[in-house]
Order: sequence, then structure tokens, then C-alpha cells
Amino acid sequence: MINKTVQTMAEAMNGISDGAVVLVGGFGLVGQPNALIDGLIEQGAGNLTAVANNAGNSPDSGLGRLIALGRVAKMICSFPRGSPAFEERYRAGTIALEIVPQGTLAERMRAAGAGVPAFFTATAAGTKLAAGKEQREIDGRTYILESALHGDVALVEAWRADRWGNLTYRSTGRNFNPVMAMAGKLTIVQSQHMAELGEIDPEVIVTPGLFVDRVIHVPYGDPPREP
Amino acid sequence: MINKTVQTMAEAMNGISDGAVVLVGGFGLVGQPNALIDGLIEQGAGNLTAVANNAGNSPDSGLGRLIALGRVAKMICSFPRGSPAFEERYRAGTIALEIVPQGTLAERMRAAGAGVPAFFTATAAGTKLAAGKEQREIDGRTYILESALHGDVALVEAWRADRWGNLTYRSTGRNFNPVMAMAGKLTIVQSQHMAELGEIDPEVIVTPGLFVDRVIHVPYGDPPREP
Amino acid sequence: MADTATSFKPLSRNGMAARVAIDIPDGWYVNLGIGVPTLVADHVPADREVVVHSENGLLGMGPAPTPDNADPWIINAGKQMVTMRTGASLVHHADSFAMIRGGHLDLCVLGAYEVAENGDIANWATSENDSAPAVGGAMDLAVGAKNLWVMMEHVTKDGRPRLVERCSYPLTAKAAVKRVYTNLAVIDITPFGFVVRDMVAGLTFDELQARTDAKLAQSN
Amino acid sequence: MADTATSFKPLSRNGMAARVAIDIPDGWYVNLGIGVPTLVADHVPADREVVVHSENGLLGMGPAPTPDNADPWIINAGKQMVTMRTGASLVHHADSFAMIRGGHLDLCVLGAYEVAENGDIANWATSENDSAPAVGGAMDLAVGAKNLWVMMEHVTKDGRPRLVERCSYPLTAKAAVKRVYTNLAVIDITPFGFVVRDMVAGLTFDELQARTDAKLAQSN
Repeated sequence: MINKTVQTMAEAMNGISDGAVVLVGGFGLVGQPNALIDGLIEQGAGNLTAVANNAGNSPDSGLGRLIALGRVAKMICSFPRGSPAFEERYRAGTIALEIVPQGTLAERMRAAGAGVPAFFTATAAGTKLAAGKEQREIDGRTYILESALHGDVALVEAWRADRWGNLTYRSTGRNFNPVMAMAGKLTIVQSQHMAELGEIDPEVIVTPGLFVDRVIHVPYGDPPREP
Repeated sequence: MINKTVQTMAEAMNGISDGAVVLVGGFGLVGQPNALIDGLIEQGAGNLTAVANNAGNSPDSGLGRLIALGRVAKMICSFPRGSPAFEERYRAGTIALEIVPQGTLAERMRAAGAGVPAFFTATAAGTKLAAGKEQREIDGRTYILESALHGDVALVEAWRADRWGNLTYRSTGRNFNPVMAMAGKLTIVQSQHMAELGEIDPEVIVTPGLFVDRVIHVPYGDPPREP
Repeated sequence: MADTATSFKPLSRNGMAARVAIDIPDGWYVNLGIGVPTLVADHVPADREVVVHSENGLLGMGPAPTPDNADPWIINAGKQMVTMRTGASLVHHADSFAMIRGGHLDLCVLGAYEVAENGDIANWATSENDSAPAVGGAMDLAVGAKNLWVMMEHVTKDGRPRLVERCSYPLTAKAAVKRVYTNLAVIDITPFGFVVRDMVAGLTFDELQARTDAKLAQSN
Repeated sequence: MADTATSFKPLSRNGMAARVAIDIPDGWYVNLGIGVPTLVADHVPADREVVVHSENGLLGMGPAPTPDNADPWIINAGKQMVTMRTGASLVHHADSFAMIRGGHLDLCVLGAYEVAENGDIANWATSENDSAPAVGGAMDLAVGAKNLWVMMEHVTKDGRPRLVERCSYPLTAKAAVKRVYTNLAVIDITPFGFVVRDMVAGLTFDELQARTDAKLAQSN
């Protein structure tokens, strides 16, 4: 029988290694797998490469806290501003940064999940983010080659999950979560609600269970309200 | 006010030109936009390139009929067997054929819809379908470069639609339809049911209306049953 | 260069937003960048349906909520709470950027530091900025939308022109901008460079040229 | 070569399907190719949950319907009516093939004309075939699944071996097959070529070798 639900955070985090590439879902304060990050902090892995849209927010929670604790050696993101912990370490030269345009970031992970090792895109062509990248004219337009971005681990926040790992999300909590679920070798989900198998309509499942390895029930309620 | 619904098939087909690349949704007998193909036959455009998984089935309906009438100059598909009209014209040398692996076919149209002009894939590497294609080793594996496949027109069958063109599909009637909706410059939808705007839950819309240009209500019922 | 001695009145931010809004046709799909462009949504004429896209997967964004209908699960790309309009749909980030990068948006309105007469835009990094560079979705939006319009003050706080012959800041995209809305004028980018389409009342062409680095042409 | 004079009994198609099924672990995600491989689903032991994927966007395919629960909207990649299991999900074709091509399926079982000792597979076109070539999803499945197993008769109707040194028909994929289930044996493809893992009762290794083009090794 397939049962991907785990009862403890220790089980959820089992096997994450130092140096892992960790994909962290969420956008703004919505859809952030903060309980899983707390679990990862407890678990102890360090020297991580974190991939997320932002470099965390507050140094007291979630990715910001992971960074503040010095666990992240490299950040891959589109918008690192607004994270005091990141900015401090970045200025001190103790964290590396790879800036990726937001759409390229999403597409690189979708490519990883879909078996596409590299693809051409117009985004960033002719800018300094194209430095060192293969460039090609196709039908009169300039494109650059971007590569798939795989995660050793993906941390995902869902609204509902069942024991097969089928997932739905809530409103804009969807964001990067389904894309990262596809791109992670080990995809770990915190879900607000658990459903019986079959309770989620097959037509509305956003992430089919085959992309998911572990699910833990974390009914935390609403995200904080940003201004 | 946005109102993509049209009342007549003539309006739905307006502006399709000879030589157009026409994407035709459906897989098996499910999700086939046969009413739109009848409309296209009536409309008169010829010398078409048709893109679909199969090359039609019966010569009396849908894509098979369009081919039987000599309107299709080239077929791009993964599996042309089982279509007497196609096979007859193919043997006679009066229709061209581009065979594309099913997943590459879907991905090439998804790429067209997503602004990716070309991507690498392992599918067909080292086979005769790789002939003439750029080949590259990436991380020790051989890939070939495939290009985006755009449609001048996409013909789509949906289960529910609203006046913005938001769509849902029924069961395996989803198949290629949402991918083709993304890849068509002019996306025309036949929908079994019409919904008021807002009636379809934002969480379950599969094709957001921005991919859709025209919707016509065609409540034809169930597809025929295959053996 | 102080504008106080002259007889024209620069547009306020809401005035600029209203000026942009009247140029958006009924039925367009539009992404409004973080900051001033966001204000455009409030000024779309009531008889037009304009569908606003937010990069974080919301198509059909509505105005800010009242305290009664505030839902912290519904935010926009600027991470502010918003609402969903009737007809809205939700997608994940890759599908949301497929809308942008696949050329499905009719319009994107972005803020910028500089726009060059060839349509180059610089809006994500300045040389003075010593904090981490942050691009967000600007590069995707700039190359993806069918039309890219920029909204910005005509000159910097210290009076330097923002419409330039060539951008001095790192580019967001090359040859991408089609039109610029400033607090002084509306200017098209054409194969012949900047062409003035509209100016605030009381402003002369020469006064506008004096505040612009690149050469302006007058529209016919 | 007639098998009637010998003392072994080749497996029936259902016998082959059952032999494959017992090797599929609980919890695997599996795609079963059109034709004989489809039969495997009927033989999965009742105490195992094996999730069957169908290329046309159905994950969690169930058995053929009874007349009472037949739904013509639910078909499989072979275009036969099927059912959905509890826990099934529906996706579009690009997402369905992302599952395949992205390496998310544990196993694909395909039929084939030939398998070579280096793992090459030929299953989509034969030189005798003058009708249009048709590849379907076979090339995607062959390169995408974590494990590719082939099910086929050990020899052709006219007695030619299908396990060969080198494929004579056009390839579906290179070096892709991990194991072959025939009506006579189970054979692994290893860096050292074909290794026999299992044979039907009464068949000798030499008899099997006589029906095989490439050299076989015995498993330890």
C-alpha cells in the first residue's frame, strides 16, 4: 500500500545531506513551507544551495531563518531584496548569489521536472545576466540557452493532500510549489489538510502523487498578512 | 466587455487561410473538435498542415473527413495508422507526413505556448527520427534539439466554457486540448456547456481565457464508444 | 532644472496612471509592474473589461480588499493583498510565466530608471546600488508582452533626464519599449527614435526637449 | 524450430503478463504499453498498490469497465474504455509526458520486435511495413522511464530470434532496455550482454541459446 504520510518531522527530513540543493516553494508570505524549514534546521544539514523566488523575509522564520543560521552557502533566486539575513551575509561575502529572472527560474525547474536538460529563452538576452551563456539567433530574434534546475530536495506547502501525495493548493499559495514538486528528487510536502484517497476530485488535483515522496500534516492556518 | 462566444460556425471559422497550420485536439475519439472541423470544411480553407496525435479515424468525420476531402497537404502526428483516408493519400504520395514522438509533439506545442523556441530532449536520440537534427551531449547523455510548433489555428474541444474563454475538460478529453489552446495564434473552442462568468471555480480552470479567442456552444453529448 | 518658473503642471502619479489607463483598449490582458504601474488598474474606465495578470499565478486580479473581504491567501506580485475578479483563474508559476513569455499578454506596464531611444530599458539595477541585485519578473515581462509601456518621472530627483540616447544602467531588455508615459509627456519609441505623442498642458516642445537626453521628434 | 518435440511449455500471453507482474514492487508507478503489456495490470498481486499511467493524461488507471460503469470519456492510450481508480488524477498531454520524460515513472513495459544485447530496442517500424510509420509514445517511454522492460515472444512466427546482437529494424531507443520477458525466459541486459534470470520449466539453457541470436550468459 502506498502511504506517503509521515507522522514526525524527523521522518520527513530523513536523508537530507550537507550540500543539497533545496527548492523552497512560496511567494511572498503565501504558500511557504516554513514548518519544513524549521524541520530542516532541526535536522542539521548545512552548506545548502537554496532555490526560491526570494531570499526569505524575516530572519526569524522560514528561509530567512535558515540563512541567518548560516546553513545556506548559495542562494538561487530572482529577488533577494527585503531579507536582512541574506543581505548581511551577501555584503560580508559569506553567501553566494545566482540571480535568475523569475520566469526563467520557474521554467528551469519545470524543465528539470519534464526531462528537458536545456532550452532557449529570450529573457535576459542582451543583458548582463546573459554573460557566459550560449546565445543563438532563431527566426531573427536573440535567445540564450538556460539549463534545467534540479533539486535534491523540494519543500512544498499544499492545502490538501492524500496518502498517495495528490495535492491541491489554495489561491496564490500555488505559485512555485507545483513546479518545485516536479523538480525535486525528494519532494516533501507540508499540507494544511489531509484527505482520504479519492476525496480530491481527479479533475482538480494540481500535483499528482507521483511527484511527491513524503507528506506531513501541518495545519497552521492563514499566512501572516503583509501590508 | 469581453465576449468570446460566437453564435455561428461561420463566425467561428472567420479568417482561416489556405496553407494554415491547424492544431486539432483530441485523442482517440475523446475530446475531438469534430464540429469545428465540419465548420472548417464548410469554410473552405485548403492546403492545410494538420497537427494531431493521429491522422483521423473514419473518413466520414472529423480530421479523417478533412483529409479525405483533400484539404490537408501535410500531416504532423505521432501515430497515423488506422486512418484509411490518410493511408490512401500517403501511399499515393499526395499527403506529406512528419512523424513526431507523442511526447515531443506535446512538448513542442507547450514550448510554442510558453515562448521557448527550441529545447533539447532525449526522445528519438539515436533513431532515424533524429536525422538532420542538432545533437548534443549534456552530462553524458545524448539529446536532440526540437523546435517549438506553433499553430495558426487551434481547434479545441472543452466541457465547460464562459464568455472569457475559461475552459475545463472532461476526463481524458483533456489530452492535447489545453496544450494546443496555448500554441494557437487563433484558438477556437467548441464547448459542450456554457457557464456564466464566475461559475467555474478559479482553482479548477484548466485553460485560462487568455489563451482562447472564440467559443461556440456545441452540446453534442458523448463521444462514440471504441471497442 | 526647476519646473516652478514655467506655466505647466507635471502629472501626479495618479494622473500618470489615469493617462495610461485611457489608452488601454477593452479586452486587453495586462500586467502592471510593481509600484506606480499598479495604480493604473484603479483608473481603467468603467465600461472596459481589462484583465489584470499577476506573475504569481493570478489572472483576473481585482482591487485591494476591504477589511471585510481581505484574504491573506490572495496576493499580487508586489506581495500586497488583492482580490479576485469574477472570471479569475489560478495557475502555477511556470504556467503564469508561459502567459508572459509566450506572448499572450497584450500589454505590460513597467517602471524604469532609464529608457533609450532604441527601446532599451533599464529598470532593475543601478550602479549606486550596493545591495544584492534583484530582477524579479521584469526581464520576462519586458521581452514577453506584445506591448511594453514604461511609466516613470521624466527626470530624476536631481534633474537628470531618464529618456536617453543610451542607457547607462544595466539593461532589463534590449529594444523592448514601445511607449513611455512620464509626468510630462507620452512618447512613442519608433524606428526613428522618440516621437512625442502628447504633452501636459502648457508645456512646450522645447521645454520637453530640454529635459530629455535624446532627440525628440514631433508627432504629425 | 518447432518446440513441440521438447518437454517445456512456453508461457501464454497471460502467463507472461503474470510473470512480469510478480516482479513489480508495491508502490511503483508503471506505464504498460499498448497490446500484451496491458495485460500485466490484471495480474498485479492484490496486496500491492501499483499505479498505472496512461499517456493520454490518466494516472491511476483501473481495469476495463463493466457495462454498468462504462464511460466513453475515460479511455487509455490504446483507445480502449477503462476506469479510474480511487486516487486517480487527470492531466493534459504535456504534463502527462513530463511524467514520462522527466523520469518519474518507475517502470515502462513495452512490446518489441527486437531487443539487442546492448539494450537497443526496435518496436515501431519494420522494413516490411509499407504503411505509414507510427511511433506514438514509444520513444518517449523508452528513454523516460527509470526501468524499461520488454515483453515479447522469444522468436518470430517463422522462428527467427528476437533477442539479437544488433537490431535490424529501426530503433526506438538506444541502450534503454533493462530486462526482457519472453514466453520462454526472463533475461537481464547487463554491461556484459544478456544474462538469463529465469526460464520456463523443462527448458534447458542450450535450448534457449539455440533460439537466441546473441550469446546468453547464465545468472549466478
